[in-house]
Amino acid sequence: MNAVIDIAALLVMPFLLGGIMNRVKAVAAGRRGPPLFQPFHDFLKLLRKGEVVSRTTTLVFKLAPCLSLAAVVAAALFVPLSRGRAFLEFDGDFILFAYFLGLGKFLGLAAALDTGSSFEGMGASRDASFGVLVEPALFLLLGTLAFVTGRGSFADLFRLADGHGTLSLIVLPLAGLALFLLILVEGGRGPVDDPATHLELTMIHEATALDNSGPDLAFIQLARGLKTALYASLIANLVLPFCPGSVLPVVVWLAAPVLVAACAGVIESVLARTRLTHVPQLIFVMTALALIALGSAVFLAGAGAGGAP
Amino acid sequence: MTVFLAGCAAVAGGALLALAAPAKLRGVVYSIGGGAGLGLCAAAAIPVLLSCEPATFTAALPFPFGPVGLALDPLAAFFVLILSLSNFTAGLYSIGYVQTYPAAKSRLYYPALGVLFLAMLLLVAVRQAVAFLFLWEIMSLSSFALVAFEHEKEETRKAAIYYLVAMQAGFAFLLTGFVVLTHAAGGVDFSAFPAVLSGGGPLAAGLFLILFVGFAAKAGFVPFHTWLPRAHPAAPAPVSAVMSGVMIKTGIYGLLRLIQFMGNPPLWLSCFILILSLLSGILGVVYAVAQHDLKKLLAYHSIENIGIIGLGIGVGMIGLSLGLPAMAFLGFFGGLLHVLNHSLFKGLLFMGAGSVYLQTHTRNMEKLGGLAKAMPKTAALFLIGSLAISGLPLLNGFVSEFAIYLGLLRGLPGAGAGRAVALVLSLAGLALIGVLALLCFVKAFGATFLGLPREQGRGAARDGEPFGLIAQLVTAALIVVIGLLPRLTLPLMTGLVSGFAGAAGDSPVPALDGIFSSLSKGFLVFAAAGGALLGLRALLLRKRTVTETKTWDCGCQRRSGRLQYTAGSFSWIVRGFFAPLLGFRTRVKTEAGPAGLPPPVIEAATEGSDAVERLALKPFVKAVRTFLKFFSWVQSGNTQQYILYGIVFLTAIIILIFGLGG
Amino acid sequence: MLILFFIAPAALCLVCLAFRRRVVNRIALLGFALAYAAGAVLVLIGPAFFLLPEELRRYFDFDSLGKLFLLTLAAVNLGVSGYSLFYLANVNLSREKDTLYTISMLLFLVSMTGGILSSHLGLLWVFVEATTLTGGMLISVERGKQALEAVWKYIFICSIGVALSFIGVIVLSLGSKSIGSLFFADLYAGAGAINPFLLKLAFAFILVGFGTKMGLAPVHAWLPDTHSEAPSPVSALLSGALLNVAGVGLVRFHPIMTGAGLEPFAGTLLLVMGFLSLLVSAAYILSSENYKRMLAYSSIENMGIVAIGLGLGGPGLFAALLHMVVHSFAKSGLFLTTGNIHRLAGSKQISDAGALLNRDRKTAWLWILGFVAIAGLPPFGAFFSKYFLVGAMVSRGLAWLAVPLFLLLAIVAFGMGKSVFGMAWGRYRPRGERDFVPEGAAPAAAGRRLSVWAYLPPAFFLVLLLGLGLFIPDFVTRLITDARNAFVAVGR
Amino acid sequence: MTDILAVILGTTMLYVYATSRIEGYLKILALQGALLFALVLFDFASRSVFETVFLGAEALGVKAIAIPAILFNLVRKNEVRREIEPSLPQFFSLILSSLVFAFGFIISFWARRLAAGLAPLAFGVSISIIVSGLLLVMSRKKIVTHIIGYIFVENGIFLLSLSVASEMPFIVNLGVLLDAFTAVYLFVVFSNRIQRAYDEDRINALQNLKD
Repeated sequence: MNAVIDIAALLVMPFLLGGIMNRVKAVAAGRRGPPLFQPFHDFLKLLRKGEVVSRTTTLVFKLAPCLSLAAVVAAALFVPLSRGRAFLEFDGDFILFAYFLGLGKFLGLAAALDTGSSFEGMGASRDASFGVLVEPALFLLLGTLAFVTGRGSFADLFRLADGHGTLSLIVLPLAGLALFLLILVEGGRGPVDDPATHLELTMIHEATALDNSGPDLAFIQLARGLKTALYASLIANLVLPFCPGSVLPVVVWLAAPVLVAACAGVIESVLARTRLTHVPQLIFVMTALALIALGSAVFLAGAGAGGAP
Repeated sequence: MTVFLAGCAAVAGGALLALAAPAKLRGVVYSIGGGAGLGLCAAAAIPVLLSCEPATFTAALPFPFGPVGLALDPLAAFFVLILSLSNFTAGLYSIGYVQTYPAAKSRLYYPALGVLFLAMLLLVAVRQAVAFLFLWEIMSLSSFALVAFEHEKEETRKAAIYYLVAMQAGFAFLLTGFVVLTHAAGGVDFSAFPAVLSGGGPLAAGLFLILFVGFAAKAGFVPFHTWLPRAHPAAPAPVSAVMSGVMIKTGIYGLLRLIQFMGNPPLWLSCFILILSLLSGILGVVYAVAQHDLKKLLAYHSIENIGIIGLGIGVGMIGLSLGLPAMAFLGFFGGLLHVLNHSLFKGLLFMGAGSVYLQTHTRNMEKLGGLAKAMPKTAALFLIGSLAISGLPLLNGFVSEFAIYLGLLRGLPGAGAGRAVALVLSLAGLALIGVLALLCFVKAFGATFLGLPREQGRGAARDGEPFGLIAQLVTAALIVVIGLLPRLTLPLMTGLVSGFAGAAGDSPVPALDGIFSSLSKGFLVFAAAGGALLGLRALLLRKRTVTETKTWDCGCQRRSGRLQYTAGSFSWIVRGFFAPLLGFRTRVKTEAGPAGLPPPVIEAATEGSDAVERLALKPFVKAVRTFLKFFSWVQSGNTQQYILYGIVFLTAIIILIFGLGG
Repeated sequence: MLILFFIAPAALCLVCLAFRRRVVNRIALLGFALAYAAGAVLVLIGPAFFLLPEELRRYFDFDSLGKLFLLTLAAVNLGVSGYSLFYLANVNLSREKDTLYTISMLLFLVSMTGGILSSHLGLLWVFVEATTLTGGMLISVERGKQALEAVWKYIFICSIGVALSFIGVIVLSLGSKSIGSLFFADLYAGAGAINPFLLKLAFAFILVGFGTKMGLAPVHAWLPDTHSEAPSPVSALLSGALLNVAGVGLVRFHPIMTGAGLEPFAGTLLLVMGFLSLLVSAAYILSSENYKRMLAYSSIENMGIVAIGLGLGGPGLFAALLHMVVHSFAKSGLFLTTGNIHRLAGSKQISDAGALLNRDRKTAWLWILGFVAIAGLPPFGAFFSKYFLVGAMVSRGLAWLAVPLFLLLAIVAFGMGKSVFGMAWGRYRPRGERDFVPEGAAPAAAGRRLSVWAYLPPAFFLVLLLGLGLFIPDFVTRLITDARNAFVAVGR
Repeated sequence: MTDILAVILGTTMLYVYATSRIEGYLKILALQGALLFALVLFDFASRSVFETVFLGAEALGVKAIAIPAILFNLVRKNEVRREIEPSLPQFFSLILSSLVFAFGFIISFWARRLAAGLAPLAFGVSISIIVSGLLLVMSRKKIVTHIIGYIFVENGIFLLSLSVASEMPFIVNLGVLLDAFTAVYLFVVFSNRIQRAYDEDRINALQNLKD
């Protein structure tokens, strides 16, 4: 039953979250905005189209969108979903999760360079460079959780409720905030990136897909949406352990991403896009948050307040 | 043991016959020897790895050596396996590579290569200090000869000399360390050393550090790495592959032996190794990101990977120090497996870079591009290597890094403040290394093989001759096999790693076995999803039109390779993050222009300089030079002055005698 | 034996003087070298045959040390004599000069043999003085301004140095009145009775005097000039044999100090001189522009190593003796090779002698391998002397000395390696298919062929070094160990 | 008597520093040879006949007659007359040599307690002669003067060996003779050749070999 919910949610969420963000932005701007499932319609439309392929490109360009999406799909195996369990759990599975996403990223960037376009090169450079800041922060965060829980698998890392009283009160919000930032960065949302712009010199994510069209573009967009959904599921899992019963967790798990998307939409409408040169500072906040989490966890564990032996 | 010695003999025989063979057949002859050597060595090594029963042999040599014990224990067998494999692929790849040089020049290439491998094969088997040092120097010397192969180039000459001096400096530490060790142990045989080193105390720690410096200089740990980015680019590609793939690992081998001698290292020492490795890994990859030279980039990645290996060993040592066998097992497992993995993918990458160099005559990525169309096979193989070195799943690099991550995680439960911070930071550090490597290889692969040629005429390349491709293919196949089915490594390595970690308590092997099969499940899902999506794509496009045209490029339609994003600009943002480390400088060449106007720039280039070199090595060398210059008045040519030296010296002694005699 | 080593060469000199024919000279030179080598081997394997009165025999001692260096000298001489064939054929000396060269060579050999075998301090001193004179004659065979200056410096500085060591002998005899003899055996036996104050004084003088001949800093200054200006075979002899003679003198004198309990004093002085030598050669080898001078500085460095080994005593003595032998071979080979290089390049400047590998492969390889041997890399013998030297340091509790030692050795190796490989390697310009002509090489030089005698002797030394590096033959070990033990035992 | 002769020998060195004429140096050489001969004769008792004859012959024949004669010849032929510009002014070198002489006395005074059978005054003077000889080498510029300085050192050493009354073996005496040969060899062969090669008789000419 849960598996069905999980799979269904993972199929719907990627489109829904994007739709919610756009809707919130439109409302904040005083417009009615597109339907919630507009991204899904776009997706279907793109699937039906033909493609325009540059003569410069090689096989890499053709394979990358499919394989990137496949990598995200594979990564989804390890993410704790409703009821806090993942499809596949083992010690260190979160490493495979992160590295599958890395594989997808490698292929996407290579495909961007394959076109020989300087704009795509620029986008790829930015994407890769900001990723450099994201990854250590993520591992710092997960490492802290691993220290606090003393466990090794992704799903277990988020079982903070099990007797980590004070500790989880401090670590949880920090972790949530850091993950939220992660969604903004990886999802290409403001104030890090501006999905609406078409000023080439300021784009990050959009620029890497400038030359993609048809099904390829559809896969790329789906991959990005799925990634956002996975991260959102992580945020939901931070609070899941505090929800008793069997129905409540599922409801919370379904509601949390919607809330996250709404928040992202609000932020994007409220905050201006950061200058490109300042983006690294913004991303580095993630690392700072993770470090604070680590510091407090270590301190509290040492002071005997936490549950860690 | 006889089989192993026969394998060594096969390697040596191939090299010797290559000396006698006609120029065209030299490489083939060598490779046949190498293949026989691989078969024999594998036949000798694999049983040892499976059974953990060391094979021994004692050679009674005359005086300076004395009786020399040879033993093929699991550690030695593991290295023998890697070495003989590398020897075979390097020989195979050399066939085409060396043939591009004049026959007279290549005559000594194969013998030198053979001596290098023979020295290394014996080095890991030998159990006696004198012979160990002797073989160590033979190894340095033969590799030096190979580095200097293209001695007609100024750059190569400089690099070779630099390499020689660096090796001698490192050797000085080894020599001193081993002499002190043998003095303390009362014998030159390795069996006497544990008694000295396992005792703890300042002597053991001091000796460990001295010897570690010697080994680190060979392995390329920061700050002893500066020779690496010089020597590797200067050497011919197969030699770079050998040096980077296996030769620097003899330093790791030495470190592992030291740990074996020591048994239970003190915690501070383990942490020292961990921190230094982390530093090597991060600095190595940061410098690699800043490189435009394809082979230099790979050389810096060797430093990075040595850091990763060291990280694994450090984790293992911490596990030993703390009495956590599972952590120790995973750490050593990851470190050792990465030794094998790195030898494979780095070999593959250097061979690919060599093919690119042979075809385009440049290693500068800013001049390359679009080679994937001209050399599709090489490009595909290079891509596999790039993915593997970035530690991405499905390939072998991931498996070993994953094991190190697991080792780090195993240390976390119940950790105190210091350990927790150290391990979590290492976790993040390893992630940083991984993501930087990813960026770096997107850059390297993209700038070299993708897009358009950046310079006219460089695009006219071919895939090269079949032997080289076979060598690369064999390597790539192993990379994929280990990557997809990591469980296969367990039976080979369990005994070896348990030897280090100690098999007390519950063995982590079954758990690891389960994890590895889960990994393979994940890979299967990826493959299924990828296949399905590709099929879907093909299905969708079957009835649609696929138009081939120019790159859209936001409408900027001037198609020119020179307008592409360069490797330098690709890494520009990240270079900014690490600017203080890199010491990046723009070198501008100008010429005299019209008066009153700024002189026109005719050439501009950016270059980075190594922080270790800039902050430590150069000032040191400068200080030494200044100190030596202080004596420049000595040889003035004046006879009277010469006589005066003697008189003054004599007078000083006499005064001293009077002073002492009272 | 003594007749073979002393009387026969004198007789040969007379023969040469009588004939003044090139053929006779060659036969004398080569024949004697072979006879000498045979004699040395005979001395090694059997008892030395004496046909001389006991009174005279006492002055010569065929002990292990003597045998060891007799063999070394014989080998060096064999190589040098062989190379002389090539050298003399090339320089075209007048018949008188040719004869002078032969005679000086023979006499030089006699004086060195005497120095090695003397069992009497005074006689040792006389022979050392004689080497100055005969060596000077040999250096100045090829007249030229620079050679003249070199000889002047050699003779003048060495003479003063040797004169100083004579003062040492006198002071020693003053202090050892009760012994009343200058035979080493007597001095060892009565070392404890010698006035320690005068003994120290005597040692200081003798050290400075013999140190001058041996090329130890700070009294080394003549060495680079002389070694660089002498003809190549003579340089080989000077560096490969002469330095040893003074070294043997110090080795023989040292046990007196040990016996008198003054080893710390003597050892410290030797260590100071040794390290000063290393320092000087490190300072100059880096900027050396003349390849023969570079080799000369390397000789200073190696003598420094020997002095350090002597100064350490005990196991250090073993290292020192081994290093002396190894250095003899390596440096002789290198100096002989410079003769080839000079012939090819027509200049002693490093900058003029590039791209050797492309000009003359064999010479280039001799040059490179010679460097490998002298730098203490395996598979050549110097590797082990270095190893034992560090062992001696450690066993003396002076392991920290390895730090300056290796630092200076690294500088020397770098300075020398840079030049050696700079000369061997070089650019080639393809002319037609697979045909290189070195850039900057005179066309004539490229085509020049050297005779087999130009390659054989250096190769001979390399083979010897290889033998000492792969396995030190039993008899050599025994000789060195015996010599060491003899002197260490005396010291107890 | 030994003491008186020794003091006279020392005094001759003062003259060396007082004059700048090469021929003056040579006369002193001859005088020193004669004095050494006298010393050998007066010490007759402590030596064997053979040794006395040998030493006497060396002092008289070589040191007093042969060397000065050869040098006279050479100096005349080359027209080397005087040491023109010493590195150390004449006056200072005189003072210096007086100090060295005084130092020799101090040594003799000290050497009295040193060992039995030592002629202290001769010992001290010989040291002062050796030092003066070296000083001459260091402070003068003509090659000829250098050789003469070297011979003074040799004379000092000769006196030193005489002052140590112990029996110096025959061998050692042979060596002293050899030293004398060296001096002659240096002189005759080299100063001639150097003169011809360099057109100069000063040591500054011999400074080409250096680093």
